[in-house]
Amino acid sequence: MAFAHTVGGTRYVFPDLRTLLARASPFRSGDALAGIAALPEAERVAAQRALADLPLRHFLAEAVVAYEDDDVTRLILDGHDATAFAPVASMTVGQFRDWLLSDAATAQALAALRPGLTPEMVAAVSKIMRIADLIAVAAKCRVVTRFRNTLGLPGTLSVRLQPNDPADDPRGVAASTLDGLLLGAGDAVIGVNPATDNVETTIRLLELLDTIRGRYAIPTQTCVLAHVTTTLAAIARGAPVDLVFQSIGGTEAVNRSFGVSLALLAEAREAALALKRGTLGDNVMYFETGQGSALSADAHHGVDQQTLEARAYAVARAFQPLLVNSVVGFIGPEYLYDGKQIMRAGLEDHFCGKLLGLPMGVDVCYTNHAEADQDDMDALLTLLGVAGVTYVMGVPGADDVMLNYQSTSFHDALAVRAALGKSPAPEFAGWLERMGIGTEATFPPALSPALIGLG
Amino acid sequence: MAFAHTVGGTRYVFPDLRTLLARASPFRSGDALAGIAALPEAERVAAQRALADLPLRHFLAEAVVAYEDDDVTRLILDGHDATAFAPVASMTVGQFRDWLLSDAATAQALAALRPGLTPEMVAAVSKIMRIADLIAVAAKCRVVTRFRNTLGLPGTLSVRLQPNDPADDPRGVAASTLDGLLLGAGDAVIGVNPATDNVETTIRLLELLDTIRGRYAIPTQTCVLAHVTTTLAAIARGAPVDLVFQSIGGTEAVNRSFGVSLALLAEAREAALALKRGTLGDNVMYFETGQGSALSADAHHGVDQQTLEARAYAVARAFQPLLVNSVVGFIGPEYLYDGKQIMRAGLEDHFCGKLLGLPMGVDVCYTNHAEADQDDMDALLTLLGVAGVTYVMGVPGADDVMLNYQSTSFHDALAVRAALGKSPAPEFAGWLERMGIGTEATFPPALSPALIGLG
Amino acid sequence: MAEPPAGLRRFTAARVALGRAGNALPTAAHLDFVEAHAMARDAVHAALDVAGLAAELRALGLDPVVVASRAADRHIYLVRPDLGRALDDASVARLARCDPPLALVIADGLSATAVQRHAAPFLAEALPRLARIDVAAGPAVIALQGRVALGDAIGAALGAEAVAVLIGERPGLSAPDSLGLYLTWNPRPSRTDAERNCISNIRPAGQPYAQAAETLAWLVGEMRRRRLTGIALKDERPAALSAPAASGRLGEGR
Amino acid sequence: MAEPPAGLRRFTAARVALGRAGNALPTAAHLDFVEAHAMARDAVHAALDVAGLAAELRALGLDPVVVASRAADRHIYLVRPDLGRALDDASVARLARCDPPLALVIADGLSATAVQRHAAPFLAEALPRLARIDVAAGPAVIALQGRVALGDAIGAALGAEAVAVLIGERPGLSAPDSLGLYLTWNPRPSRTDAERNCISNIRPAGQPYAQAAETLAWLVGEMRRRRLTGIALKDERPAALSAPAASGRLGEGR
Ligand code: B12
Ligand code: B12
Repeated sequence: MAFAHTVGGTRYVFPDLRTLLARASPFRSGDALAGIAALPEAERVAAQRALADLPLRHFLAEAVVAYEDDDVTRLILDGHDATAFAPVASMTVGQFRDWLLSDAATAQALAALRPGLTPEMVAAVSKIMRIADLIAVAAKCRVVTRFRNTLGLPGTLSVRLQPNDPADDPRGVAASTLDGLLLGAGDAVIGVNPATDNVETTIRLLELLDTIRGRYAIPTQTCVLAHVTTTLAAIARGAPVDLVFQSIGGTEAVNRSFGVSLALLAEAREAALALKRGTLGDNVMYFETGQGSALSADAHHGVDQQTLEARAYAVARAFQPLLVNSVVGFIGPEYLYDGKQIMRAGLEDHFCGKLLGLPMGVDVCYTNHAEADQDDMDALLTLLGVAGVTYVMGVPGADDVMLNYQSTSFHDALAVRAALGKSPAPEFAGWLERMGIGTEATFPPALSPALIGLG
Repeated sequence: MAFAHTVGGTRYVFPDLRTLLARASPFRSGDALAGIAALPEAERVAAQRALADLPLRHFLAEAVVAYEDDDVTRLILDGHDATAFAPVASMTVGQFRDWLLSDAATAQALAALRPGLTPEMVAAVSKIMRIADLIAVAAKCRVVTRFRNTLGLPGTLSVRLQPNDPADDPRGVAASTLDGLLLGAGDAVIGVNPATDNVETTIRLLELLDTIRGRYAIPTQTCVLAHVTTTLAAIARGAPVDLVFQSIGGTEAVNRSFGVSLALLAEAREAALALKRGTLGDNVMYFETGQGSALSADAHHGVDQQTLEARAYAVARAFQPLLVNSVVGFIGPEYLYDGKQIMRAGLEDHFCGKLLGLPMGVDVCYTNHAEADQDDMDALLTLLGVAGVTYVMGVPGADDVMLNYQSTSFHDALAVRAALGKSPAPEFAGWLERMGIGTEATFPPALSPALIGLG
Repeated sequence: MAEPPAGLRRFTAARVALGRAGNALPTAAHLDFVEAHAMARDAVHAALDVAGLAAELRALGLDPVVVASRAADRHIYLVRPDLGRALDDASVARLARCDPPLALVIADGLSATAVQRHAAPFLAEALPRLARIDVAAGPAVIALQGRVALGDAIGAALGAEAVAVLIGERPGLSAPDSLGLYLTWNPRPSRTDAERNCISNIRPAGQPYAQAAETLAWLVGEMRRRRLTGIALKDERPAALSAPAASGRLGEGR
Repeated sequence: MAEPPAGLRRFTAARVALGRAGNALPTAAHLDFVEAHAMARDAVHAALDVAGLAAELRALGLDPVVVASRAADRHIYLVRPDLGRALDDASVARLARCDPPLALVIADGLSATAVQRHAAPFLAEALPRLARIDVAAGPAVIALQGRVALGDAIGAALGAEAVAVLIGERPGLSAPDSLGLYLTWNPRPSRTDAERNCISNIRPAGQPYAQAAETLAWLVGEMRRRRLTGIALKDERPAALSAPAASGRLGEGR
């Protein structure tokens, strides 16, 4: 179906929904790379106006990636809950925006609506929202998940402790972990990205993290962010796997390029559930996403990167994850060129994820080939804090010495918690207190590195 | 005195303090225009390192604009309070930063320090701070001022209602004022920028605002932001002047280009005090500043625009103002090119003003010739809210139809108050409640436009 | 009885009575804003139709000279106001000293559209009023990529006693075409803004042409009497003569 | 007894034990970071010294061909990964089909410095190990402005059974010179990343050359046996052979 709108005397026509969505997107380098960005600015305005007038129902009639070709589309449409959708079924995208911002959209109403929303609806409405709007609505969403603690409660902001080492050296991982614990990080997960892809190394890292967690009796979960097939191999060999991690995307083809399928993810979830390691809940999956990955794999079908990102959340929500985060500035300037694009994308991703019901964190980050710096990250982190982000990353000194990019530091997380009066997950906050971890610069006896043989 | 530091194998030398400060400044177009910005990036790093090592005492020995040539320099140095300075007297700029961020720098300690700080010290330390640092320290500063209500109390965020009209038409001004009042704006001041420079018109506008304030019994103050000489003429003719407004800058020469001098400002303050119109306090001055104005008037003496901006605050604090705000993005891209530069500058200005003890607001804004948009403003406004900004502007729909730029709207102010749990000045909050002004879309009877003959 | 704020719209072109979606703008108002922003940004980059403007000026009996500042293009103009204040070398030669009482500079400034639309109709009102106080305004100089202070250089080159610079103000969302006028006695580089007078927002929805022309004539008269402009020269006419502030009753819509 | 975290520094190059200024980094740590960022940004733009690298490769018995992607310069490279994956026309002609068992591509990627420093010393460790399993690696192709997938195009042109791409990983603050290696069986455009194996962080402070070379040889052997790469090919060696994870006792500093 074609859409059109006139702006400044020129009539702009958009042949189909995916084109309309792409042209309505705030500018970012990835959409320009894909050749689908609006040009000139007036075209974007026309697309936003046409999009605002589009009935939400239309998203159930026109898929951006063909149903036959793509299992993510099938997941989205087959799983759509018409009853949940009913309250907004007669609205246009523009009216939906107004409703989301209104007092009628309470936390309860928003939660009830989730199964009725498709990622494309959510992406669409985000395109006609300002940053302040994205913040206001996301802050109303409540998503709570549990494994060994409770994440996402109002007034909390959690941190993934990310103690990476360029050689997967357990001493390096342990040292960074202790540094982070002393600075109050680690309630979301203690999660290592492995530099190598050796199954035994993965198992040793899993054991190391489990030992640290056990030795200090930390109410949290651990993870080695290897490929899901490596994690499955580790489970098969009896490794202590709390969470199964996997990078995912918004089309069947990008998932294929990542070496995964919906069936493989389901299999992995079953395997993790069977271990019954969660004490408070059974959210056992951890997913990462990020605008641009589908385009990078030439698996984008002409759909803009922000809409595809929202579709990745539809994949995520099918597996009841404990944690989901966009790696927003991680991939590079070809998708998000500078601080401004990263900032907007981070807030869009958080908004879309939350609206779809995900425990949404954001890796507030940039690479050295992008036009961004710590000021941009401070801004985005603070804004996400106001928006109620579930968790952010904690990397020693913000410098990941293996992945080669800058994320948020343990310090950054402390600063944003202090600025906004947020606390860690309650179980973890209690642990920090019991351990005597506060503003002191030294290890309290209970957290002595010697207890894990480091010292 | 010359300074030097080696970075990446190259030794960078800075012949004097003003050059060191300029090269240490985060990049902005105005400093490039002045030919004083660092190039390459490594030079900026070198300057920041050399600056961090500089003892604060040095700022008392070397002026950035010669003492003999400039009355602002004389105001700064002659007014310096060595006793107040004592607690930080032995620190370098870098140590001062650490101290400011530490728990030792309480609201009380920061307040006691003010008379001991020069604007150059404050500008210097801001240059080696990240946005998160600027926010954290500013949020600790308490500055409370009073005229007909109390501004700057913890947990409050006030709004200047800015009801400008391109022809100074009183009906237009009144209509915009009512729109703003209905949306909870106006506790900082109801202040009109006049399009014309006619003394009688100024008086009529003053009378109009005074009538509105009286008719609705609003606990606030009003202002017509004419040139101080015009306001003095109006006072002489018996006009109801609450506050005297004036644009000021950081050198004697830029103030001359604005047609003002320290003596003229003192005279104006005396004239306003003599009217005894304040009920709760006698802060009778309102100042605006903005990075770039000195350079624009070729009155910058080779000093970077951010340091000069801080010097303007030294002028302001000599007159115990009720309100001071930087107009940060107002002037144009030649001084602050894009959203990123505007954002950083806004937070610097707020930090420097607060540290020097000013009731600091920010006109969160941009012009249509700058590379910025509403997303940048949402970000800056929210960050300033977290930093505890005293007040922001409220313009109908963010679009000033006379000054031709975009500032924050009444809606924006409501949104940031809601997002951060801030309230208006207590007297004004009480008035809003008494009047029945809340989330209703219609005028409560007590605020009927008919009461001022509009309707 | 509760009254909707929509009634306010009669009194102002400002964006009043927009309604609320929570604390945000409703979608329609938000998109209106976005569209206006796109248009205003374009307005900054609109180029002056010099031939068209010159023809209009000739119809008013002016024979314009065209000069340019040292800002070679729009981008340079935006980031180098210093160049926008200086005459390029070729232009200097085009300005013959003629010691006029009031030179007219018509500069694109930040809105060529403003100048294109309002310079000639405004001058049509202003020239007769100036003639009435015996001021033969001119020559007219069309200046490209000009800032206000370019008038100082032009005035000095012409040996003018005073200069009036008509210039496009930065385009606003609602007024992409607002014309400003800056009057400077004894123009020469190094004049500060404190030494000029300003008439701003000249356009039908702002200061109407006739009213602005009236103000100009009054200021020029006083300027010539007191031989100065700037903060020392205040418009002290009764408000009735200068603006609707006094004339319009609050109750009347527009 | 309270212990300062400074002791942690022995175990990692990560920025641990930085201290605190309130919740912020102390000034010294903050400025170290700022300096490292400036340097890392420069590293992205460093150009490859092709002649120097070629000489080093010749010393290893390789006779490198030099090709370029379609990304004409560094800026284009950064924003057009598609061009960085395609061979420019002139380069295609330079690649004669020779059906090698394992072509070597040495690409600048995002850090020419990494390739400059580590490609030759790594190959010095790898080539003998490959020879031991009867794989004569080569030809060597130096590729400018290349992405990982450029290896597919090169491998296909050469008719290679497999290709190993040595490429500069994006520069980090602490490691501006990290080398990555991507191994792809039956290379041809349209291969996905799921069909490759990766050895990352090759540099003395990361995966030492010998260890990475050992891994490569193991992967190449398995690849040739099973005729595939990618997620189906897992490094299942005991950890002791692959990384210090198992070997090092936690207690020992480095
Ligand atoms: C950027 C990056 C990504 C991005 C790539 C997107 C993009 N378009 O650039 C994203 C976030 C999508 C990603 C995903 C994954 N990555 Co990755 N990634 C990196 C990183 C940080 C930088 C790579 C780089 O600089 N390349 C150089 C440039 C010049 O090449 P390029 O052509 O522009 O980039 C290509 C490659 O980087 C490739 N790629 C990226 N990751 C991986 C992983 C594998 C196994 C392969 C074969 C290829 C590959 O994708 C890019 C596009 O083709 C490295 C760490 C490092 N220090 O290098 C890890 C790294 C390579 N990734 C790794 C892993 C494990 C993964 C995942 C398997 C994680 C997971 N569980 O799902 C996934 C899936 C990868 C896949 N099969 O596609 C490991 C590999 C371990 C190993 N020895 O096998 C590394 C070393 C570190 C880590 N743990 O993240 N990754
Ligand atoms: C930008 C601006 C400023 C900036 C100028 C800085 C700069 N470098 O650009 C700042 C914030 C410093 C400023 C200050 C003041 N301004 Co002013 N300003 C404007 C604004 C919004 C736009 C001007 C414009 O677009 N110019 C066109 C471009 C192309 O020219 P330019 O060469 O780049 O800019 C020069 C002029 O704008 C000039 N200028 C700016 N304001 C004023 C005011 C007067 C009286 C004069 C003579 C010159 C002048 O300064 C610039 C540099 O030389 C106008 C409103 C409007 N809609 O135009 C008000 C406006 C011109 N300013 C006004 C006033 C009152 C002032 C102040 C006197 C306020 C005060 N009480 O201190 C001060 C002091 C001015 C002075 N004597 O120097 C009034 C003038 C009323 C009148 N009819 O006389 C206006 C109409 C509206 C307003 N209330 O702000 N201003």
